[in-house]
Amino acid sequence: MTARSTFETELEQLNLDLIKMGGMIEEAIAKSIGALETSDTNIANEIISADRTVDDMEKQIEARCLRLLMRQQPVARDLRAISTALKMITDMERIGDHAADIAELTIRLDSNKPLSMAQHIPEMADIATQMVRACVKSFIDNNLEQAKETIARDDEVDDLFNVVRDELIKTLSGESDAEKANQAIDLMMIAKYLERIGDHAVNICEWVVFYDTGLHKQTQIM
Amino acid sequence: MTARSTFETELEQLNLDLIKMGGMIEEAIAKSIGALETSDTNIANEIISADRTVDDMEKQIEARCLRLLMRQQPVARDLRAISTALKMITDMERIGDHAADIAELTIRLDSNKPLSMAQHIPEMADIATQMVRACVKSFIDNNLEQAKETIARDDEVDDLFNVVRDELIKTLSGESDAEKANQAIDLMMIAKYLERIGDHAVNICEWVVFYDTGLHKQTQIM
Amino acid sequence: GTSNTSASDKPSDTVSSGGTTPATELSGKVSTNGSTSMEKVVGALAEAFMQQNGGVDVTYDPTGSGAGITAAAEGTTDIGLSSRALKDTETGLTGTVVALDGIAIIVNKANPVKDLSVEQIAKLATGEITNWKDVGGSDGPVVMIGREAGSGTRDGFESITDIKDKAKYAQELTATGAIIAAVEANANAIGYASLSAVKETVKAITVEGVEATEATVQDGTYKVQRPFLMITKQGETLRPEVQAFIDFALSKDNAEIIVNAGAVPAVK
Amino acid sequence: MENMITTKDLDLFYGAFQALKKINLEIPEHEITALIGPSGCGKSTFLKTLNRMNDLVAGVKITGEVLYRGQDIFAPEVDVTWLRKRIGMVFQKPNPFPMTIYDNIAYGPRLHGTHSKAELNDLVEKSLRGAALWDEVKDRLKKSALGLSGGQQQRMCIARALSVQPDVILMDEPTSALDPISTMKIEDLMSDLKEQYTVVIVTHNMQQAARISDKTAFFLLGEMIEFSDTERMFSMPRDKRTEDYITGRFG
Amino acid sequence: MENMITTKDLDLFYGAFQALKKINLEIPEHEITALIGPSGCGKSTFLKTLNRMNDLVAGVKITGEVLYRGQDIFAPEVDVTWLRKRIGMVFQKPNPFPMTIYDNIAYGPRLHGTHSKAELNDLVEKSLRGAALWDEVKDRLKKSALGLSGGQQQRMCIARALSVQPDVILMDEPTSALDPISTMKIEDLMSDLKEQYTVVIVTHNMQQAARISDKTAFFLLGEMIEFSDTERMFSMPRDKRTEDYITGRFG
Amino acid sequence: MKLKKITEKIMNTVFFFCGMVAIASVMLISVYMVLSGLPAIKEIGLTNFLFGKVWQSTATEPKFGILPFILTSAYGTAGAILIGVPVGLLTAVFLSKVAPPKLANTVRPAVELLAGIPSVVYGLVGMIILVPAIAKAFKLANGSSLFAAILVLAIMILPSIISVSETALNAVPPEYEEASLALGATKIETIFKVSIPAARSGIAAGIVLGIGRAVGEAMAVIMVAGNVANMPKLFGSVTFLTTAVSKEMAYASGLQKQALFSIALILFIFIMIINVTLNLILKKGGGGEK
Amino acid sequence: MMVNHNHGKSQTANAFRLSKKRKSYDTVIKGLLYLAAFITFALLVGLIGYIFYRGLGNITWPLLSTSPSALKGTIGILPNILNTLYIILISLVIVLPLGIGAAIYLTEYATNKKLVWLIEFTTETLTGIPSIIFGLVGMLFFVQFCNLQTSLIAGALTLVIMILPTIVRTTQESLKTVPVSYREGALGLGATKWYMIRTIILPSTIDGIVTGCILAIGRIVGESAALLFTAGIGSVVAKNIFAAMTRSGGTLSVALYVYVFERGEFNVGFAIAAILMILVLIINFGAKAVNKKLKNKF
Ligand SMILES: Nc1ncnc2c1ncn2[C@@H]1O[C@H](COP(=O)(O)OP(=O)(O)OP(=O)(O)O)[C@@H](O)[C@H]1O
Ligand SMILES: Nc1ncnc2c1ncn2[C@@H]1O[C@H](COP(=O)(O)OP(=O)(O)OP(=O)(O)O)[C@@H](O)[C@H]1O
Ligand SMILES: [Mg+2]
Ligand SMILES: [Mg+2]
Ligand SMILES: O=P([O-])([O-])[O-]
Repeated sequence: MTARSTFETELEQLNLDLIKMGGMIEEAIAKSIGALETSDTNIANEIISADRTVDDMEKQIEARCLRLLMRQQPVARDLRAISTALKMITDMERIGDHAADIAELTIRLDSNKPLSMAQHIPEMADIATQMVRACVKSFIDNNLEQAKETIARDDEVDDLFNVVRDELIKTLSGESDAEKANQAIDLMMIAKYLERIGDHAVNICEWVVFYDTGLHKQTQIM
Repeated sequence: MTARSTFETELEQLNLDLIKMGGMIEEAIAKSIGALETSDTNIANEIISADRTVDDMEKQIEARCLRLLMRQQPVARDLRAISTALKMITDMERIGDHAADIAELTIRLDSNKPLSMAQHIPEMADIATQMVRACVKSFIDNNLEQAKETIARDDEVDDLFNVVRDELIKTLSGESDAEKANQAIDLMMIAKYLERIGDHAVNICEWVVFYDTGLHKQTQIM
Repeated sequence: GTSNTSASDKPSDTVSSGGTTPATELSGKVSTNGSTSMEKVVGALAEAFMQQNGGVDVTYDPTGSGAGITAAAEGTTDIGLSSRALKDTETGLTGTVVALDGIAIIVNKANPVKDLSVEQIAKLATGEITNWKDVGGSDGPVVMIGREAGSGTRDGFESITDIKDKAKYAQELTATGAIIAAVEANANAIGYASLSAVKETVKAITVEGVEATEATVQDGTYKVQRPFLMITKQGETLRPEVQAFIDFALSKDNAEIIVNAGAVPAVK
Repeated sequence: MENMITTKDLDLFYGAFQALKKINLEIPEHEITALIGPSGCGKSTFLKTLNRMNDLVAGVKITGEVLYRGQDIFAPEVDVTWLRKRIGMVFQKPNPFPMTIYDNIAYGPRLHGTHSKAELNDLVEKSLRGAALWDEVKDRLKKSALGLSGGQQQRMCIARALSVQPDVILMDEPTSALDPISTMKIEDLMSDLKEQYTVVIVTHNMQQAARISDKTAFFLLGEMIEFSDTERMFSMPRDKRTEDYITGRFG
Repeated sequence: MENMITTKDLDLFYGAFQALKKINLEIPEHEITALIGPSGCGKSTFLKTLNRMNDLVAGVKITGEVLYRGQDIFAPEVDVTWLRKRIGMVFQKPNPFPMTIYDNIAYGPRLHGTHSKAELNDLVEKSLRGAALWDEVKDRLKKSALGLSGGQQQRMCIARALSVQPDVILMDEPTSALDPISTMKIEDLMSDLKEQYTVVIVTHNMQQAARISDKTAFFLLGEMIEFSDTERMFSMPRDKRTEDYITGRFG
Repeated sequence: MKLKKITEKIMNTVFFFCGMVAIASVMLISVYMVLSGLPAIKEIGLTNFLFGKVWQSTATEPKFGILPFILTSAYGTAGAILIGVPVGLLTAVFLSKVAPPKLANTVRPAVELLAGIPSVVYGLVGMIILVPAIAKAFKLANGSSLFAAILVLAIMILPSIISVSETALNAVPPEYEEASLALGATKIETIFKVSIPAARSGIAAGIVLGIGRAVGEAMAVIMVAGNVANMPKLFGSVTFLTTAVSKEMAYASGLQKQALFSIALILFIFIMIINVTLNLILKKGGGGEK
Repeated sequence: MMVNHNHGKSQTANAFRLSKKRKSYDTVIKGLLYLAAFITFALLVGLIGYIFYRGLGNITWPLLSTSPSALKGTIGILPNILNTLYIILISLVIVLPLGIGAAIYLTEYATNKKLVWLIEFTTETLTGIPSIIFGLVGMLFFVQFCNLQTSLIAGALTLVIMILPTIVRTTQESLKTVPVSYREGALGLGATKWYMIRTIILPSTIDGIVTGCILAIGRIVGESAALLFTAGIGSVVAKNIFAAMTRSGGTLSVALYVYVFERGEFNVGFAIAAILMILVLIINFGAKAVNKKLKNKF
C-alpha cells in the first residue's frame, strides 16, 4: 500500500488535463495556420468556438490546482508541479486566444492570397507551431533539454517578425488602397500574434525548466 | 499573543510588494504615454531600464508566494491571497513590458507628431492608464466594485483600438512612403499594446474579484 | 514422687533469710522462661516479690516447658519453668518443685456425668469408650480434647492415666484456656486443664470420688496432678536476686500467694 | 444521496454544563464527514452521542433527536448494542484487545452470535482486507495484536469495527497518536472505506479534514458554527469564526 | 554565523543496535534547526546526545565527537550538569513539576545557586516573558503549575528551560501533545527565541519543520541523509529519499 | 562541583547498602531455615519425613511423618481459593465496574477493613461462632475441622483477592472497554470477555497473594482446625504445616524441635515454589500483553 | 461510574432488541455480582457488629489504664497498648530509612540489571513468607543467636525484616509512578541525581511512603505469630521505651491470643478485638485522609 495514493491520482489527473489542454492548443494553432493559408473560414470558425473549451479547461485546471494546494499541502516536486500548472495554463490559454485571433483575422481577410504581401508568415507560423508542439512535448516528457532548445528558438520568430514587418511596410509604401492597408494591418497583427505565441511557448518552457530545477528565468524562485 | 504572527507578517510583506509593483507599472505606463506624446527619448530610455526592476519584482514575488505555499499551507482567504498574487504578477509584468515596448517604439518613431496619424491614441492611452491605476487601486483597497467597473471599461479601449486602426488605414491608403508606413505600423503596435494593457488590467481586476469571491471569470474555482 | 528435690533442705534456710532481708539490698533482673501453665503462679510470685524488692525486675516468658528447660540449660534465662518433671535426658539441671498443679478433668456443664475412674478416663481418651452413655451419661459421642504434644499438662495427664502415645484426641489445643473454651462450647466434650484455670464455665468432675482441691492435690489423694518446677543450672552459684526469688517462692509465708493463683504450694 | 444520520436540535448536558447546543446536522451516506474545532468544543461529545457511547457517562442529559436511517436512536425500543453494531467506532489511541489479531477481529462477530469457524475465518479476512491490512498480517493472525506497530494496530481496530458489518464508522482523532506515514496510510484507507460505509471523523488536524473529508462541520463552544462541503469550507467559509480558525487566526 | 554545536562522525549504540551512524552536523547559532524523519530513525537519540541525556540509558556507547562551542562534551573535564545548564531541553509532553509556577521556574536557578529572593523574582519574570507567558500567569504564580492548560504548561516548560540562561534549547516534539492553537502559539514563540538562543527541534510534523526552521536535517535508519536550508529542503531536496519522505511517498 | 560529586557518591553508597539489607534478610531467612531444618530430615530420612502418615513427636517411639500436614495445607488452601476466588473476583468486578459509585465507596472501605482485621480476631470469632455453627449445621460432635479452617481462610484471603483484582480491573485501559461496547457488547459481556482477560495477570497476582496468605496463616487456623495430626478429612480435626510448627514449638526439645524446623523448611520451600511458579505464570501472562 | 442514561423502558420486543440468550446471561451474571458483593459486605458487617457487640461493653477504664495483677486477679492491657506503640515506633524508625533507601536504590541508582532483579526477587519472596517463619527465624537469629532474649527489640527487628518488602514495594511503586518526565525535566536543567531525588522525586513519593507506613502499621498491629516467639507476651509497664525494648512485651494482638487461648478470658479478648478494630478503622481512615491531603496539595 502506498500512502497518499489519492493525492497521486489527483496529480496524475492534473497532468492529464494539462496534456489534454496542450493537445488542444497545439491543434488550435496548427489548424488556425492551416485555415489562414487556405483561407478556410469554416475551420476558422471551428477554432473560434473551440477556444471556449480551452478557456474552460483553464478554469478547470486552475480550480484543481487550488484544490490541491488547499487540500494536500504539497511541497517540493509536488508543489512545483502544481504551481507550474497554475502558471503555465495562462500561457496556454493565451496561445489558444491567439489561435482564435488568427482565425478571426482569417475570416476577415477572406480573400485570395493575402499572404503574398508577407511571404514569411507561413515560415513564422511554422516555427511558432513547432515551438508550441515542442513546449507541450517538453512538458509531457519532462524534457529539460527540449524546453531549453525551444526557448532558444524564440529569436527565430522574433527575427521573422521583423522580416514580415519590413515586407508589409514595403507593400504599404507607395500606393496602396484601403483594402490593401487593411489586409496589411491584419497580417501585421497575425505576425504579432505568432510572435506572441512564440513568447508564450517560451514561457511554458520556462515553467518546464522551473519544474525540474526550481529556476524561473534563471532565478531560483524555489 | 496572536498565533501565526510570522505568517501574517509575511502576508503583509507580500501585499506591500504587490502594491509596490503596482505603483511601478502605474508609473511606467503613465511615463511611457507621456514620453510618446512628447517624443521624449530620455524618459523612454528610463522606462526601458526600469522594466528590469519590474521583472525582478515579479520573480521576487513569485518566490515569496511559493515559499508561503510551501511553508504555511494556506487555506481560504490566505490561499486566495497568495494565488491571486501569483497570477496577478504575470499581468503586471506584461503591463510593464508593454510600457517598455511603447517606450521602445517612441524612440524609434523619433519624429514630430507621429500621433497626428492616429489621433485617438492619446485617448486610448489615457483610458489604459486609468484602468491600470484603477486595477492597482482596486487591489490595494480590495474594492470589488472598482474592479468590476474597470473590467467593464475594457470595451472602451477595444473600441478605440478599432478607431485607431481605421485612422491608420486611412493614412495608409493612397500614397505613402516607407517612413510613413513604418510609423503607421509602429502606431498600430502601440495601439495594440494599449489594448493589451487594458486586457491585463482586466485580468488583474478579475483576480481581485477572485480574491473576494473565489470566482474567476464568473467561474467558482475556489 | 516424680520431682527431683535434692536441694530441698538448703533453700528453706535461705528462704527465711531472704524473707527477712531488707528489700533495698537487692537489685537487678531475674528472668524466668518456660511453662505457660505456670503463668499465673509465677506472675503472682513475681508481682509480690517485686513489691518487696523494688530494685528487682522479674520477667517471665511463657515459652513452654521445653523452651524453659532449654533456656535454663543454655543459660539464656535465670530460671527455667517447667510444668513437668525433668526427663532423664535433661541432665545438668536442678529442678525445684515450687508448687503442685491439679489437672482437672472437665466436661461441659450440661454433661450429667459427675465422676469417672482413672480407667474410664483412660478409655475415653484412647477411644475405647466412644459414647457417654457407657459411662453413665446421656447418649452422645465422646469428644476428647487435649493439649499438644510436649505440653506438661498432657504429659501429666497421660502418664497418670498411663496412655502415653495412645490417646486419640478430637482436638489438640495449645493452651489451657482454649481447652476450657472448647469444652464449654461442646456438650459432649471432655478435656483436662490446670486446676488453677478452671472456673464456673465448665464442670470439673471427681476422679474416683475425689474432688480436685488444694488439699486433695497436696496430700496426693487427687491423682491427676503434676509438679511446677523452677530449673536452674546444676552446681552454679545463683545471683543473689535470683536465689532470693526462688527462696521467696518456696517460703511458707508466701504459700498464700500460690494458693491464690490456683496452685498448691509444695511445702505445707 | 440519502442522509444516514440526522440530528435535530440536539442538546447535551454534562450535569449543569451544556456541551452541545442545538446541533442540527445531516450526515450523508457514503461520504466522509469531518468534525473540526478547538479543544473542548464538543466534537468528541457529539461523535459519541451518535452511537450512544455517552450513555456510559454519569449525569449526561440529552434532548433533541438523533435519527439513524430515520429511526430515533433514543427510542425505548432501540437497544444500544444493536445501535453500536450498526454504528461502529474507532478511537484516538489504537486499542487492540490483548488477544491475537484473529480473536480481536472475531470478537464482534462472536458477540453477535457467529461461531462457525468458516464464517469467522471469512469475516476476519474480509475485515482485514477492508482495512488494507490483510497482506501485512495474514501470516501472523494467531500472534498478539499488541505486537503490531501503532499504525497497523489502528488499521486492525478499523478492521475490528468493520467485522460486525456496520453502516457508519465513527472515528475520534484516529491518527493523532500516529506518525505521519501511518497517518497517511489511514487517510488513504478512509477514501476506500467511504465506498461501503459512511464515515464521521473528528480531527484536530485541519489539513487532514481538508485532505480527506467531503463535508466538514466546524464546532465552537458546543455550537455548530458551520457545516459545508469541505472544499467550500476551506476555500470560502461562510462564517468569520470558521475562517479565523482554519487560517490559524484563532485564540 | 558561528556553529554552536558540531558533531563529527557520531556513532551511537544501544547495546549492539546502532541507532546513529556517522552523523556529521553543524548547528548554527541563532537559528532553528529541525530534525525530521520517520519514527525510530534516531532523531530523539541524536537530540539527547547533544546534552548527554542519553547518559542515563544503560548500555549506551558513543563514539565520535560532539563539540559545543568547540568543546568536546564527552571530555572528562566536562561536568554534565554544567552542560545541561548550557544546553536546555523541552520535552514532548509538557512536564511541569508538581509545584507552583514560581517554584517550577525558580527550580533551575536555585539548583545552580541563586537563592536571593529579588534575583529569583527577576529571573522568573524574565523567563516567563521570554516564553510569552508572563501576562497569562503573572497573577497566579503561586498556584500549581498543573492547573495550566497543556499549551501553557509547555510554554512554562520553555520558560523553565530559559531560567538557567542556556545557549541552546533542544526540543523533542514540543507540540505533538498540543492542540493546533497551542501549537501555533509555540511555533510563533520559537521564532522569537532564536534571537537569543539556538534552537534544535525534533518534529514529526513536516509542515512544522517547514514553517519554523531555518535548517532541516533528515534522518533515516540512524543516518543523516540530508541537511540543508529548510527552504531548499522543502523545495529542492538533494536526495530522492528526502523527497519521498517530505512528499509522503515513503513506506 | 567536587562536593556535588562526593554527595552523589555517598548517597549512592547509602542507597546501595539499603538494597543489600533486603538481600541479606532473605539470605538470613533462607540460611537459617535450611541450617535448622536439615538435621532432622537427615535423621528421619526425607521419604519418611515427607511421606510418613503418622506424626507422634513425643511418643516413646516418636514418628515424624508430615504428609498429613502437607495435604491439609494443600487441601485447605485449595478450598479457600475455591470459595474465596469466585466471591472475591465477583466482588471486585462489582466494585470496579458495576456498582454505583456511592455503593462502591461504601463497600470498598469495608473490604479494606476486612484486610486490616488481625488474624487472631478471625481465629477468635471462628472459634466462638463458626466452629459451633458447623457442628450444629452438619451434626458433628466436633466443629473444629478442615472445613472451619477453609471458611476462615476463604474470608481472610477475600480482601487481598478483591483489592488486587479491583486494582487490576481498574487498570484495564478504558479503551478496551470502549472498544468492546462500541462493537455492541453489553456491559457484562465486556467485563467478562475483555476486562477480566485483560486484567488476568493482576487477578492472578491477587490469587497468589491469597494462596500465600492461606498457606502461611497460623494463628487463625490454630484456633479452628482442631490441630490433630490426622490425614485431612473435610470435617475432621486437622493440622496445617503452620499450625504443626506453632503448636509444638513451645514445648519441643531435641529431635522434636528439629523436626519442627524441618516442617518450617518444607513450608518455606512450599511458599517459594508457589511464588516462583506463579511469578512465572504472571510474567508469561504479562509478556503476551507487552 | 456507569449509570445508564435511560430514555424509558421498552415494552415491545423487536429487531432492535438484545437477543434472549444474551439478555438472560446478563441478568444471571449481574445477580451473581450483587450476591458476591452482598456476601462480602454482610460478612464484614456481621464480623464487626459481633465484635463490637461483645467487645465494646468490656472496654473499661481500668482495663485500659492498668497492668494485670496476678495478686489482685485483675486484668489490664495498658502494657500491651504501650508495647504496641513502642514496637510500631521502633520498627518504623529502622525500616523506613532502609526500605525507602532500598527502593530509591532500585529505581534511581541501580544500573546492574541482575542485581536489581535479585533485590526485587528477594523482596518479592519476603512478602510471600508467612509470619510464622519470620517468627522462627527471629527466634533463632535475634533471640538466640544475637542473644537479645525474647524482647521487644527482637520482635521489632523481626518485624523490620517482615515489613521491609512492604515499604520497599510501596515506595518503589510510587517512585515508578513519578513520571519519567519529571526526572528528565530536572536532569535537563542540570540537576544532579541526588538533588533531583531530594527536590522532585521524594516529595512526589510522599503519599506512597505514607501509604507504605500505614500498611506497615496495620501489619504490626495485627501481627501475632511472629511476635509470640520473638517479643513474647510480657505485660509489665516499663520505665521508658528503652527499658521496654529489652524485655518481653506482648502487643495487643498477642495479648488477645494469650487472654483467649491461655486464659479463656473471652470478654477481655473481645474487648481487645474491638480495640484492634477501632485501631484498624483509624489506620484506614488515616491513610485515606493523608492521601487525600497529599493529593489535594497538587
Ligand atoms: N464526562 C464529562 N463530564 C463533564 N464534562 C465533560 C465530560 N466530557 C467532556 N466534558 C466537557 O465537555 C466539553 C466538550 O468535550 P469534548 O470531549 O467533546 O471536546 P472535544 O471537542 O472532543 O475536545 P478535544 O479536541 O480536546 O478532544 C468540554 O468542555 C469538556 O470539558
Ligand atoms: N534505550 C534504548 N534501548 C535500545 N534501543 C533504543 C533505546 N532508545 C531508542 N532505541 C532505538 O533506537 C532507535 C532510534 O530511537 P529514537 O527514539 O531516537 O527514534 P526517533 O527518531 O526519535 O523516533 P520517534 O519519532 O518515534 O520518537 C529506535 O530503533 C529505537 O528502537
Ligand atoms: Mg475529543
Ligand atoms: Mg523521538
Ligand atoms: O503449658 P503446660 O506446659 O503447662 O501444659
